[in-house]
Parts: sequence; structure tokens; C-alpha cells
Amino acid sequence: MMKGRSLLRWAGLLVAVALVSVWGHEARSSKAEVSSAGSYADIVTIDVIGKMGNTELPAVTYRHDLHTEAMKKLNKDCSACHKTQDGKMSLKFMRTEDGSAEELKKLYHTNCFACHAEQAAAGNNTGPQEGECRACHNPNPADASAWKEVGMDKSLHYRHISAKTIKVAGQDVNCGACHHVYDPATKKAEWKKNTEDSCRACHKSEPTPVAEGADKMKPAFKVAAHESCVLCHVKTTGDTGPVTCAGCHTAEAQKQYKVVTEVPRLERGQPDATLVVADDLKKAKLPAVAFNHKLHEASLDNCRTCHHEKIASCTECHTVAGKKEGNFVQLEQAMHAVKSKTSCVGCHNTAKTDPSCAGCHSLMPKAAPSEQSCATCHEKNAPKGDELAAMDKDQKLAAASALVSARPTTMPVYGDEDIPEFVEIGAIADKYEPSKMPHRKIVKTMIAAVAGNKMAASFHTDPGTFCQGCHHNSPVSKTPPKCQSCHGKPFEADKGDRPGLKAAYHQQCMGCHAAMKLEKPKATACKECHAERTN
Amino acid sequence: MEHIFYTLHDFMLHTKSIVYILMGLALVSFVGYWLFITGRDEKIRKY
Amino acid sequence: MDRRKFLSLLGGAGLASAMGATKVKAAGTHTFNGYPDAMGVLHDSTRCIGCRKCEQACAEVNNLPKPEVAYDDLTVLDTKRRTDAKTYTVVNKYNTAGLDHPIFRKQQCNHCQEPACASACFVKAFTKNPDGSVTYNGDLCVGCRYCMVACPFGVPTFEYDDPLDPLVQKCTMCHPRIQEGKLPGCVEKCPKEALTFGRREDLLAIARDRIRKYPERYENHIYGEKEAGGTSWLYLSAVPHTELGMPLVGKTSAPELTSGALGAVPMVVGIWPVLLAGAYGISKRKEKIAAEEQADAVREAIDKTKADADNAMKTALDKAAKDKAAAVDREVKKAVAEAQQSFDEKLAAMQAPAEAEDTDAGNSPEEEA
Amino acid sequence: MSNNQKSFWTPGNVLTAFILAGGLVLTFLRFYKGIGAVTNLDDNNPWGIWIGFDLMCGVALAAGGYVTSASCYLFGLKRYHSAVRPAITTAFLGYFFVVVALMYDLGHPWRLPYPLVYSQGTTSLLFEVGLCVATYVTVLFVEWSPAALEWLGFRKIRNFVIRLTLPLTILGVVLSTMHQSSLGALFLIAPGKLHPLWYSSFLPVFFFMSSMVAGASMVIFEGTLAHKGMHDKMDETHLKEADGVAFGMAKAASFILLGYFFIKVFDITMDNDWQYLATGYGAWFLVEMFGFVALPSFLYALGVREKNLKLVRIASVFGVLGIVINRFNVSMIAFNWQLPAAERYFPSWMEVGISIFVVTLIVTTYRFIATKMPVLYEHPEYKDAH
Repeated sequence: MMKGRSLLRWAGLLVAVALVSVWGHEARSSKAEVSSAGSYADIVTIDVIGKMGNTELPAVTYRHDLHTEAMKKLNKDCSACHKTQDGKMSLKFMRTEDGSAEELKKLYHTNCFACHAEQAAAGNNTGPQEGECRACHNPNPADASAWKEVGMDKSLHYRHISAKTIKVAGQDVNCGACHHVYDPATKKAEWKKNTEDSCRACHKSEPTPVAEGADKMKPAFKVAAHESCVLCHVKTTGDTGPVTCAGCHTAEAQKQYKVVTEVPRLERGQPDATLVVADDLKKAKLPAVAFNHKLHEASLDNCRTCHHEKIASCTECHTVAGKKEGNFVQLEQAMHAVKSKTSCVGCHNTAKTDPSCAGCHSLMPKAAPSEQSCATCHEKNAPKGDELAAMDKDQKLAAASALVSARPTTMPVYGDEDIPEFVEIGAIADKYEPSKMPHRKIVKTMIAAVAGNKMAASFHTDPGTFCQGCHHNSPVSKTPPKCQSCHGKPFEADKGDRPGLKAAYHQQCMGCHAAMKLEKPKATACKECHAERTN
Repeated sequence: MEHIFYTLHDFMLHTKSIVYILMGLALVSFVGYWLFITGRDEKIRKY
Repeated sequence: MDRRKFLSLLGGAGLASAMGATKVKAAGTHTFNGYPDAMGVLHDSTRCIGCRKCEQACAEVNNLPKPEVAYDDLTVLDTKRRTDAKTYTVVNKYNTAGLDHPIFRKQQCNHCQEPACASACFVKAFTKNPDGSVTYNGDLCVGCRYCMVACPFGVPTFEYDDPLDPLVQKCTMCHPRIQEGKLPGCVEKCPKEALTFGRREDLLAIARDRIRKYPERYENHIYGEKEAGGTSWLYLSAVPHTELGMPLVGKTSAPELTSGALGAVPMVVGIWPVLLAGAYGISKRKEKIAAEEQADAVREAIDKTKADADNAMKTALDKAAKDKAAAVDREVKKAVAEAQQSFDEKLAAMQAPAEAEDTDAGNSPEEEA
Repeated sequence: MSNNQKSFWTPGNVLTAFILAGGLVLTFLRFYKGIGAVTNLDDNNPWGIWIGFDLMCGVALAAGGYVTSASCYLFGLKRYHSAVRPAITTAFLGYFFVVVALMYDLGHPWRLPYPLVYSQGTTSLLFEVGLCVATYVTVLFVEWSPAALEWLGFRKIRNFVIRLTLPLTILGVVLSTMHQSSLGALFLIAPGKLHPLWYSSFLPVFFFMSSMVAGASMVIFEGTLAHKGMHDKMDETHLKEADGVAFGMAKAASFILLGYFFIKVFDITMDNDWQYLATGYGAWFLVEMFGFVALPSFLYALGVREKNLKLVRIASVFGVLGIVINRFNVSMIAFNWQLPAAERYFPSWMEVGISIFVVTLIVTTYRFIATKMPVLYEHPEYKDAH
């Protein structure tokens, strides 16, 4: 019948159209071999033109190491792709300065295709040819990026300053090899002692003027870092660092690094201890905090964690009222923001997740800081207000070191005689015999776990503080109230979420054991704590 | 009948039960009313 | 009309509108928030240690048969289990990504605020009690198992192997014990208060409080607060609840899901007869008109033929007058005979089809009615 | 043709006898050992083919009754008159045996009247179904009774019943609309369990619309069978009108199917379920939609255009299968779709056996009635009824 036939014709037509369009799309994509899907550190996105405006094709994803390898095989070096200008190799491809979008396009296409064609002719396995646009302009390549940020930690820094291969003419130290500051007078960047800072302090994500109003630009951080590291590694012979992307930017490579544990303190004229003094002493009611700089240097492995912008005193940017330089983060927040990793409180909080601390601290609810915890840092005998205003720099430093040296080095604890050896828990024993808890043994073990921990020493101010882990919600005392005095019958509406006695015990013991990652006794092994009642 | 319904279910149980009875009445009255309407129609065929 | 009648009418109208008003309040603006003192249980899976004490307690309290595997044998936790006619509650173990320790979750009837089983049951065998529990009356059960289809949590189970009195079985939240002021069996036995018993309202407050106090310990979602219109059992967890095998259940309650369809039923009853009677009326009317037209046609035909016949006769008579007296009466007789005959024939011809049509029009039932 | 002249033991009858015997054994098992012993039902899958086929399909396919009687008496399509009685008869049998089959599936069959007389759970759509089916079976019985009464020769009652035809027909349509749609509405309560492609807030509408198709297709399909088996039982009116009926029904079915196809597409769009079409269930859904909705619709259309009775009959087979597939999907295949394969339901041979048994019962009874009573022909003494 007529109708059926015309239907068929339509279907046929549609299928044909579909096939054509698919084929057409294929034509633009590449059949050239792109390395099978894996994860690499060297996936570079070339989008220099994209930054200038919109492009007809997406940015190019480029495997740098692949090409470095290829060049090695052809025993060519970086100069094959990177031009050199007054003794300094440019990290740009085949140029030292970016031109117009057109020029760049031409530059990339001609050079890439030329080489690929050449290699193809030579019968080598090579990259895409002219016309295989999508092979390079591939917004989502099969490969995943394994790129990992790398930083100059204390150990790595020490290996550089102690390296024989790094020398600066006419200087006994080699800081000048990397560290430099721009001097408007000489219009040069050169090393000045005790001004060393992290690269990020001056080199931002985009190029910035070398000085206020200067038209000379200092390179962006990324460029600056690679120029100083890679170029140095390239030209240094003998004991030198990696030059490939994967050499620095993979977890594997970073694991391989030699680690120097005992790193001598870095001298940059910093104090051992200093007073954190608010800019507006009228407003700052609490006593100034004496900060043990030396201790923190030792317990962190770089300066950047606290000196996140540049090396300077906190109060320079973070004022009581907050100001632009400090991104309007007030001094109070800068020191106490719980979520932040750079604030005192924030950093100290993360320390509590250590198993030896978590046993007690993970069971403690998130609560407003107590007066006592304020006093730990804002010590009562510390200078404040007018007294502080009257002091000069040296007096402040002296006061600071006095306060710091007065701080406890070990945690105050009760003597064994004050710690009951056994506690028998039998108030509600029915199916099981009373549990004989080795109270003293447990306490001693827990204390031993935090022995020598300066933080524990200074925050567990009273011998009773440590007991509060279990004997919570009651004032610090040598003889805290029994559990029964608060925990009794379960689920009494007026007592809110307070567990009954049995649950209180189990939650405390099991919760702590879990948090401290103690395998035994298992939470479900009843008999290991209290023998089953036989009669 | 000031009864408080705490759950939608109870409420529906109550109302639907009544509605079902009403439906029954409606169906019956439809028939009756139809006969009432058409009662005087003259027959198509004249016997 | 006279005054009394008028007033009474007014009164009726007033009454009607008043009744209307109450209904509107109940159905429209009024929302149903469940029984104010409904109890519930809060299951905190960050506390549960998977000791199966609740399973044991449940069996003892409800005198259920002992399982083949003893309760202190925790290896059963390695296989996923569900509740059945002999087990009202089971604890399952879940190893979730990114956690070094397994999480345990108890499952049993969640005792919905708007129970799907009750809404689905066509003999009111399920009841939502003011104490929050949802209980079942086996004496009414017909055994259609629609409740099992309806329950979003797959809770009700059936005694398939009992030929005589197979019943639906599920957790009762220990309704009888609650009435005696006791705790549900599982809650009472839980060593760690992973199960917290209390007014649902209070439990919600407690749950929120725990999330606020230990933000890093809990997923910020109380399962059962809104699920399926809210349930008396509430769940706290360190990971998204779906990772603990909790079904992804919408917020809409069972009665809300079905109310639309149920509401359409009376509309059908009201509207269909009207439309159908209409359709019937139209088809009948067509017939009637058709029939009448036929009747007219027939009458016309008859008259016409009669007239012709008369003419024929007249002419014949004239002709005869002119003729001889002798020829007269023979001629006349002949003509009359012819005319008469043709008339008869025509008439017959006319009537025949009419007859046929008439009998045909008689098909529909209420010719007799 | 089983009685009188030829031997009673025709192959057909032997087979029938065999099935009935087997059925009785299974029946005994079911009621002696319980549902669990004969079915694969479990706590996750409470409903099997006894609901999915015997109830869902049974009711849908018995829709011929209201479709035919409505078109004949209400929409004045007189030429369907001879088709009404067979349709009513099958409808009545269909519903009656749905109830019978239900007895097997229910845990407490003897409590079946409870929802009507003892404890009314009016919030349940199943209550609505039960109420309608119960009423409708009665209605159908009354509508069908003239056949029996004529056979028995009770003229008076018979004439009285004939008077009720109009109200009964209207009542029949109302009740059918209600419970046919409510069968779909049963699943509204389980959005989490039914696959999104099949779940819809318009399930009742889908079920009602497809039931009309089922009715029409079934009338044609039965017609075919009847003509094969009981040609000798038919009078010339019936034979004369049979083809007309078939084509008329085909025309209707074809158009309804088109509308049905459209509303299904609308629904998918409104729930934005397109992405599911790429999945396995999606493929199956497309099979249902194109193979058993679009195709039969097109075949019907062609059949009507070409005046090709054979084609129409083929289409009717697709139509009927389509309904069965749809009901199976909603009640079993796409239900509990998220369960792991191990926990999914598949009927046991005994369940299938019972279903076959019930179907055989229907056929046998139909043959008995059709041979004994004036169903396919007009009773000589009641010409005026026609």
C-alpha cells in the first residue's frame, strides 16, 4: 500500500542524513595515535590565543614530556622549541614575546606541523598532521592530569642552600641564587640579606609592575618559578634537580625526594618569641599574646603557612578593625577563625584529630571557647593596654621571651596515689559481672601518649584538666562526681539528650577506643570487659 | 461532630466513606430523574 | 413565598455554607501534622556497634522463633538480610567508601506519620495509633498483600506457608509495651543508646542538636523527618543514608499520592451518566427525525396517486358521454377498472418500504419502556 | 459442537478435561499447603501472575462488554446489536472468573466480602476496585440473564430485565471507567518501586484508555475464534453483521491507540524520563510502545482502509498481546526494578498452571453457554427484542 512505501522512503532518507553527518564529524577528528588513557603530570593547556579572545576551536591540550622524550631520541635539546634571549631561555614556544593572535596561530601551526610532517616522513611515531584539528584542539583529552603542586619545604630548602653545585660568586651563602628583591635605585633585582621571602610574596598569578608605577613587569609566579627552578636545573651539571614536569609535579617523584630531618634553623633575623600586639590598644582589652616563634618554626615545615602573603608581622595587615591589605580579616579572626588552617585556633584544632588526642577531644562537642582556654594564650601576667603602649620594641621582645620561657614544658598531672588504680563498675550489673576497670593503667597510658607534647602541656593547665576527658561537664577536681550522679534512667524527656548510665559508660569507653584506633577489646566482645554472670 | 483529624489518612477515611454513600444515592437518583424527565415523551412509533 | 418558608430556606443555606466552611478548613488550608504525642525512635548509626542485641530483644519480646544462627554470632552481618514473618528487625553491615570501619544500620517498620499500608488496606486492618506506632489487626486481613506493594520501605511480610490463617507480620514498635509505659524491646536492650526513644518532636530536636554539636561526625540529614511524609523512626548517619541501603523515598505521603485518583471517582459518577445519557438522547433524536420524514414521504405519495386516479376516471367519463349510449357503460366499466387497478398497485408499492422501515426502527429497548 | 451427534471425546475436549484435572490437583495443593508452596511469591514480590495476569489482564480483556453495549445502546450503532450478547457473555464470564482466580491469590479468600460489608477501607484504591467489580459483576449478570431466561423460557422476567437495559448500560460504563482506571491507580502509591517510564500520575487514564482498546480487540479476537468453533451456532443476522462489527471496532481501536500513544509520549515528556530510554528498560518500553501500540494501530488502520478482515484480526492479536504486556510490565516486569536480579520474581510452573486452568474454565463455560443459550443467534420467540 502507498502509505507504507512512502514511510519507508522517509526512514531511508533520515538514516542517510544521519550517516553523512556522523562521517562529516569524523573527518575533523583525528585517527592519529594519542597515548592510551592514563594520568600524566605534563598535560599543558595552550590557551594563549584563547586569553586574547574567543577562538573557533578549543584550547590545545599538550603533553610536554612526550615531546621532551622525542627530542632526546633525536638528540635535540630544549632549544629545538625554546628560543634563548640574552642567555636566558624563554619558556614560550619558538618565541620570546607573544605577538598577535594571527601570528601566534601561524607560529604554532607552521612549527608543529613542520616537525610532525618531518617525523612522519622519517617514519617515526609522531603527532597529528595538518587537518586533524581535533587531535590537538581537544577540550577533554582521554588522559587525566596527575599534576600535583610542589613546594619548597624545609628539607628541600636545606638541600638547596647546602648544595655544593649552587654557588653565588663572592658570597659565602647561596641565598642570592634564588632570593632577590627589586631595587628601584639600581633598577635591578638582587639579593638583600634578611629580606628573603617566598616567591609568591612578589610574583602573583599575573605579571605585575616591578614597583609602583614602573612599566617594567615582573613575571607571573608560574613563569618565575619555572624560570628559576627549571632553567637552573638545566644548566647545572652534576648533582641537580628535575627538568621534566613529572620530575616535580607527581606524588611519586615527590616521595622519592631525600628528606633531611634535622634542619638547622633558618636565620632571617626573626625573634625567638614575640608579642602579638594589637594596633589599637584602646580597643584590645585582653593581655597581649606571647608567641613562641621558634617553637612554631620547628613544628611547621615552611614559613608560608602562617606568613601566607609575605613575611611580616600579623598586625601589619590584620588590625582590630580590619583593613584592605588584610582583606578586612580582623585580628581576632586571623587568630581565632576555627575553619581556617592559618589561624592559631584553626591549626591547633586540627592537631586534636591525632589519635592520642582524639580519644577525648572527638567526644567533646563543638562549644564556645571557655575563659580558661583564652587565658592559656592571653596570659594574665602579660602586658596590656597603656603598660604595653609604653614599652618599646626590645622591652616587648624581652617580655615575650620571659613569658614564653615561663610556660610549662610538661603537662601537670596528679600523683599515682591520687589516681584510683581500679574502678569497679557494677551499679547496673545484671546479665554480667561488674567490670573491674584498670583506671590508673588507662590514665597513665593516655598521659604517656601525649608526653612531651608542648600543646598538651600548655592547654591542660590543671592536673584535673586531663581527667575532664571522661569526667566531663563537672568542675575540674581531684575527686570528680561519680557517673551515676548525672547518668541514671535513660530517655528522660527533661534531661534532653543525656544518655542513661549503661549507655554513658559504653559510649565513653567504646567511643574513646574507636577514636584512639585501639583494636582490642572489640566493641562487641562483652566478656572482655565484664564476665558473663553464671548463676 | 467537632472531631479533630491528626492524620490526612483519618481525614480521608472519614470523607471518602461519606462520598461513597452519596455516590450510590446519586446513581439511583440519576435513573429516577431520567424516567421523570422522559415520562411525557411521546413514543416514536404510533402503535 | 411566605415569610417562614423564606427564613427556613435562609437557615438551610446558612447551615450548608457553615458545613462547607468546616470542610474547606479541613481539606484546604489545614495541614495534618500527626498525633502531637506520637513517640518515635532515633537510630544513630554512628553509635551502633552491630551487636544484634536489638534483634535478640525483639524476638524475645514478641516470642518469635530463634533463628538458625545464634544472636552472638556476628558473621551473619556479612550477608545482606531483610525482615521476614519471623524476624521483625535485622541489623546490616555496610562498608562505605572512605571509611576505615563498617557502619551498622538497623531496619524495621518505620511507623510512618501517614502509613502507606494503612492507606492501601481496604479493610482498615492497619491503624496509626496516637502513640505513633502503626499496628495491624489480623482478624480483618483478607490477605491481598497490597500493603506490601504500597510500603515504600518494603516492611510488611507475609506468612506464605500458612494455608489456614496467613497473616502480615511487621514491627509493632512494641505498641503493647509502650501502653504499659515500657520501652520497645530493641531500645531497652541497646547497650549504647544507638536507639533513642522519645516523643518524635523531641527526637527531631535531639537529632538537630547532635548535628550542630558534632558537625564533622554527621551527614546533615535526618532520614525520616520528611521521607514518605515523615516517619516515627528517625535516622542519623555519618554518610549519605542511601549508602546504608536506605531507599530513596520522596517527601510525598501515601494518601497524598492516591488522593487525586480517589477524588476523580465521584466526578466520574457525577459526569459520566450525564454525558452518556446525552449521547443516547442524540442518537435517539436522529432516529426519531428519520422515522418522521419517512412517514411524511409515504403520506405524500398516497395523495398523489389518488389524484392521478381521479383524473383518469374523469377523462374516461367525458369520453364516454360523447359516445353512443350503447358503448357507454362498457367503456366506463373498463376505464374505472384500469384506474382502480393502477391505483392499488401504486399504493402497495408506496406502503411496502414504509412498512419495512417501521419494523426496523423498533430495535431500541425502551420502545417497550 | 461437543454435544449431540459427534462423539464427546473430541481432541479439544480431551485436552480440556486433562487441564481441568490438573487444575483441580493444583487447587488442592494451594489450599492444603498454602500460597508459598505453589508460588514463587516472597516478601519483596507480593504480587505475581495471579494478579498480573488473572486480575489485571482478565479485567482489561473483559472490557468488551461495556465497549460494545455502550456503542450499541448509547451511541445508537445498531449494527453492533448482534455483537452485544456475545460480548456481555464473555465479559460476565471474564469478571466472574477473575473473582474465582482471586480466591487462589488471597490469604483469606472467605473474607473477600469483608471490605464491602464488614470493614470499609475507603482510602484504598483496592476498595474502589473491589466495590466496582462486585457491583459490575452483578450488573453484567443481569445484562446477560436474558440469554438464560430465554433459554429457560421465563418471558415475564426477561421482558422486565430488557427494560433495564439503558440504565444498566450506563451503570456498566460508569463502573468500568472507575475500576479499569483504578487498577492502574493501584500503583500510584508505589512511585519508588515502579520504573519511571511506567510510573505516572496518569496511570489511571492510561489503564482506562487501553481497556477500551482491549475491549474492542477482544470482541474482534473472540469473533474470530467463535467463527472457527461455533459457526453453526450463528444466525444470518449475526453472520451478516459480524464483519461490520469487526471493522467498526477496528476503526475505533486504531484511533484510540493513536491517542494512547500520544498521551504516553506527553507523559514521558512531562516527567522528563527521556534519559531512561537509553537503558535496557527503555528498549523494552520502546518495544511495547512501537510493537504493541503503534503497530496494531497502524495494522487496524490499514485493515479498515483495505477492507481486509484478515489484517484486522492479526491486528487484534497484537492489540490483545499489547494489553497483556502492558499489564505485565506495570505489575511485574517494571515493578521492583531496583531489586538485584536474584530477588526478582518469576512465576513457578504451578502458578502458570492455575492461570491456564482458569482460562480453560472460562472457555469451557463459554462454549457451554454458547451452545445452549441464544447468544450467537436470536431466540425465535423473541424477534421483537431485536
